[in-house]
Amino acid sequence: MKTRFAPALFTRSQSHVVACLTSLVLFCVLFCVLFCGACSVAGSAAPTPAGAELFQLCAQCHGPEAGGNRPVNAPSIAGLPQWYLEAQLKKFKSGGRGMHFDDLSGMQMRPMAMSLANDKEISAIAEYVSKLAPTKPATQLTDGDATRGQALFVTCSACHGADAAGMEAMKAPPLNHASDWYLFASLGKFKAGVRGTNPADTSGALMRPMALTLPNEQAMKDVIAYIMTLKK
Amino acid sequence: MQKPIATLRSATGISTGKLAVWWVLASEIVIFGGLLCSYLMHRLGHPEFGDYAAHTNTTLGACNTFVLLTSSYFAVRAHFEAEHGRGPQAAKWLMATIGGALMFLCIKSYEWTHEIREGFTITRNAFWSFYYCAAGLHACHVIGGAIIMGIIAADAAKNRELQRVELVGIYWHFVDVVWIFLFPLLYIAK
Amino acid sequence: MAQPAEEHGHSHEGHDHAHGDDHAHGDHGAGHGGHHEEGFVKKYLWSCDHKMIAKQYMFTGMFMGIIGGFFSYAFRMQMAYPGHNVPGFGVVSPNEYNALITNHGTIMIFWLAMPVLIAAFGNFLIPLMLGCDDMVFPRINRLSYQIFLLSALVLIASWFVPGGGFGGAWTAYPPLSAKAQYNLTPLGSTLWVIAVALEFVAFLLGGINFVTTAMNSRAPGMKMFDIPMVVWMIVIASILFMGSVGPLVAGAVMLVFDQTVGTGFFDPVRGGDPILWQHLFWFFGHPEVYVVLLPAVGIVAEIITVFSRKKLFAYRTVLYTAFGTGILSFFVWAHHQFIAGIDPRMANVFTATTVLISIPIAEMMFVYVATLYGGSIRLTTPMLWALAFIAEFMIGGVTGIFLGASGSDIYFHDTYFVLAHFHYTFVPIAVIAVFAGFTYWFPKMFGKMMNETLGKIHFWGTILPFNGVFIPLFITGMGGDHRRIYNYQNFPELATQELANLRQFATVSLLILLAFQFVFFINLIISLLNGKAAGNNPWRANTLEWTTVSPPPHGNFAQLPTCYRGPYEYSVPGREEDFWPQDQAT
Amino acid sequence: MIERYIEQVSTYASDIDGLITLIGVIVGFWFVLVEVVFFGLIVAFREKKGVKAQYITGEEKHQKRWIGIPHELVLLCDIVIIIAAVRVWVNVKQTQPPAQETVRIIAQQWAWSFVHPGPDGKLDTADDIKTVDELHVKVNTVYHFKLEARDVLHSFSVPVFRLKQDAIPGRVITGWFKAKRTGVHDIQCVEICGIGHGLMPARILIQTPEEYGTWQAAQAATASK
Repeated sequence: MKTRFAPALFTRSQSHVVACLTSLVLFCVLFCVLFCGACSVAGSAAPTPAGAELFQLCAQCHGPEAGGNRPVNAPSIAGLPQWYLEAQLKKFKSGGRGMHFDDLSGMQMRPMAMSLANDKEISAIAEYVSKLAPTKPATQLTDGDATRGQALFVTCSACHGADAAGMEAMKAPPLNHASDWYLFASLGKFKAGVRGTNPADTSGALMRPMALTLPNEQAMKDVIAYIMTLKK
Repeated sequence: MQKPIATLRSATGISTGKLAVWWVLASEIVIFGGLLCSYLMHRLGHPEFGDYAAHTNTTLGACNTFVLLTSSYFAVRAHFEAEHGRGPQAAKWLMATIGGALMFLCIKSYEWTHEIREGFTITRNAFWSFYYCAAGLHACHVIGGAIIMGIIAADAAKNRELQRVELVGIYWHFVDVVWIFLFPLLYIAK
Repeated sequence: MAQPAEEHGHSHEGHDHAHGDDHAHGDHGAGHGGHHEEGFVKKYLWSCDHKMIAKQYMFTGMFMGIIGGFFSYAFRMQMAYPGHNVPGFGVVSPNEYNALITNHGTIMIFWLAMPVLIAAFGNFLIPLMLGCDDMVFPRINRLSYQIFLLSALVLIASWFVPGGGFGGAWTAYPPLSAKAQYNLTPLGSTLWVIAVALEFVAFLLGGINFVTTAMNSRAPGMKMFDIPMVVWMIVIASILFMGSVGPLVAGAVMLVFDQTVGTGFFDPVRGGDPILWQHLFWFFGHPEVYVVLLPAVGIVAEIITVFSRKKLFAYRTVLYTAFGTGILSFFVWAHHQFIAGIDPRMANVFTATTVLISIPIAEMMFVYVATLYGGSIRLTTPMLWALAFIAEFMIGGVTGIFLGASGSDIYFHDTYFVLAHFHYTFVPIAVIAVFAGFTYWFPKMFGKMMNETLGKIHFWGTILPFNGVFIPLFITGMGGDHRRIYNYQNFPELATQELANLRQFATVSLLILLAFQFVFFINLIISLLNGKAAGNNPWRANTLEWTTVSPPPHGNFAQLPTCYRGPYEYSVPGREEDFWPQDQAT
Repeated sequence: MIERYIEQVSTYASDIDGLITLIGVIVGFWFVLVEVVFFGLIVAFREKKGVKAQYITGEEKHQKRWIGIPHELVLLCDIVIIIAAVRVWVNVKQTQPPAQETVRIIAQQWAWSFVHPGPDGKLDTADDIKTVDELHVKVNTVYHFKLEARDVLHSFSVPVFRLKQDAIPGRVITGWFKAKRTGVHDIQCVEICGIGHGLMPARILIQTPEEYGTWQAAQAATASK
């Protein structure tokens, strides 16, 4: 036990030298790979991720099938047309929507749209969502009268179509797969001027006077009850 | 599994098992302490808790206090018998203690059924949340203690590991003391 | 140097002695007298032997540490190159970013620092250093590890449930953590709380074992002040843990009820109070810092005394400062909440206690520096790590003053300054001290020496980039960068090129740091396979673990030792040898 | 030293920066001292052939002095720091100069809403001006803010003001600031508040009274339309 330990450490056996060298070479290779990877990432512009990858964030609220989630104010968006999704995402991003003091759920959505870096990402995600199979959200409003609603719907059908399938030319989205609570909330927002009053929201401005033609909440519920009967 | 020599040493003069039980109790005290302090802070900030507490059944709570104290006495008897090396007797007293625990749980579940039926569920308000949470945590300790006592009683009946009778007794007194804090805080302070 | 054959002989002799000396081993001894014949499961997975449990903790902790390190890689890449595809991970979305930072913090503190520093070193060292054959409750010890393993599995499971892993930061402030409607991870957040609670149970069981063993099972002759510092520190840390974790256990129960049953403990609308959680959390959370710090300084005490061949300067002072720190640490928690809406007058009290805690810690550092005076310092790998601990931890210590002082905390709270500060305390603790301890006790654990050259490469490759990661973050913090922001593009004042450059510098440093960890694993593997036999006492140290063979057999000692003196009698005048093992009568 | 990295725009920013500098000098001194001694000792006492380490217990009086004296000096420094910190804290958080204007700040997942008093100068009247993610204030005016949260914890932070205050659902927390220079700056949320935490930017526009008046009139005009 009287031997000093230092020599024992510094006189390495042959095998140790070999092992050391191999491991160092291995390390250098790994290091270079990592470093070059980082540099290549640093040098390039951010590529546009696939729609499915971007949709992960949306799925947190809208659900993995984009079928909506009432408690977090997330409507069903699966299968909405790409043009409409793109227009809304752009509006949210630029502040045309979700910037009104009383639009609490819009304010939840706006930052999510702001997380999208550019128009390419918006297109990618809109395309992905538009291709999801439309869901059939459960009816949650029960006290609407569809027959009375049918009469009121005549006004709507001018733009949204008799089957509520929407018309791109009129910038009218389809309503036949929407969640009824969401339609109700949106009509309320249009009526109260929470939506459709922002100067940047030109298509919303078209909808606002239409919503004002509905005299009261019951009328809103009636017309929504009728729209729900159009659900396929 | 034989005990290592480490377990048999006793540098402090207290047996290892007893020392460990005291440490268990120390950490339990902090757990219940945290819960009760949280409750007290709420209680002091919300005078309306007094009105909610009026819906608790003080008589049954008092009954339960009595049951637990009696079972603690049985645990003392069990310890006494174990000290004198009379394992089977100690086991009998332990069974009596378990009987007390079961009675406590029966009364408790009767109480809870009633309260829940009257609409005082855990989600009703903060008082009832604390009520079920604190009493529930305590009840878990009662159940755990009863199971441990069952195991120890089975050993003691064969005159094995008699020192454990005292250890579970210490634990049981602790469970009792916790209830003595819970009872006035949840039932009486109106 | 002991030859392998000789070792074998030793271990046999050991068992014979154990049988002869002690009836407790008795007939059972025959069963594991041939412990090498035990089945794989019994030996490696279901063992009650404290050394095996220590290794289980060590490697589970290291495995979790690798995951935590990978997480840091993913989110640092996102910080430096926002929106880019992170190689090996993919694009980091805001929700993933939150889950990554949350789980990085949780893992590094609860599943790396705690298991490795307290459980692994505690399990390995306490019985060996105290001169006994095992922990006092070997089966509880095994149970503790099993619960810990279960908690790790629950945590890992929480990342793969629908909705993803919990993303409410490791502090889990309600109402965000309490309602799925807010955190959007109904299953992830519940599993996260359950994992943390299970982990607490595991360490409570372990802590009771450690404290009881240290109190009761010391070798004959070992007085209070003959206990090696690392054992003291682990014991004090265990007591601190037991004393502080209770309220958070209660809090975790309440939080789980809030999440699953729908109670309103932390919901202001229903009579609850969100601040309550912060008190419960930080009442534990601040002592927790010292829970992991103390074992680390204990490890450092062992190493610097051995490699400077010096007695520890003022042993009792170190002990008293540890007690002082422990007690004071219960009265500082609200400095995490200066701006959290507590009564502003309370901040004055907590500023005083927080700044005053610098005294015992500073004193401890002074003692360590003073220990080096007059020494014969040998810069081996473990010594380098230990010295680096002192040098780096000092940066963490002094920057803490800025945050403990209420006035300056108004600005620094939740900026990258805080982040850099606590990484300068936690990295020395959970990385530097762990490597110090691991390289120092590796010969005892596995009977082989580690390769010094690779060890030194690994050391410099970790220390230099470590400073490269966090010094820039001090500066971004001073510039107003706040924490937990996945992308600064929407904050014009933070999206400047200068700050972006600093963030990239930090990230590149991190990549270098992570790359150098491969050297460690290579070193580990070649040393295990091909290392030089260590012999009983390669470092010529005094403490009792070095008096038995390496690795120690089941039962640890051929003959349980008797202790004659303190652990740090190095270079005693008048002795030919410069060390004096605790078990040598003369 | 902070002002080199970020502007000082509120009246108390310089107090806080001064405190940070003071602490920086004190702890910097100790840090450099200890590190110099530390590395000096490592270099001076490297292992030399034939030289044995000294046997120093550190338990004797003349040895303990080496720890004791710095210990007392550290205590002295601590007291200086505590006094300085408390003074700043009391100025910024504990005392509030009388308000000239009051605004309401409401945090929610994941946006800031602001209620400015209308032309009548009072909050919670019909002519209030409500905005999202944009706070308008007058320069050189003592503002009180009433901070609320709608859902989870948030934290209102204006780095150039050195101002930070958590918003807690169910409570209204009052604080104050006085901007001393015009400009447009960031408002940040510094308490994690969910997946949109990193996307919760707002801007504070510090304007001259004239500019502010113009803005107020324009807002009142759109509201009445």
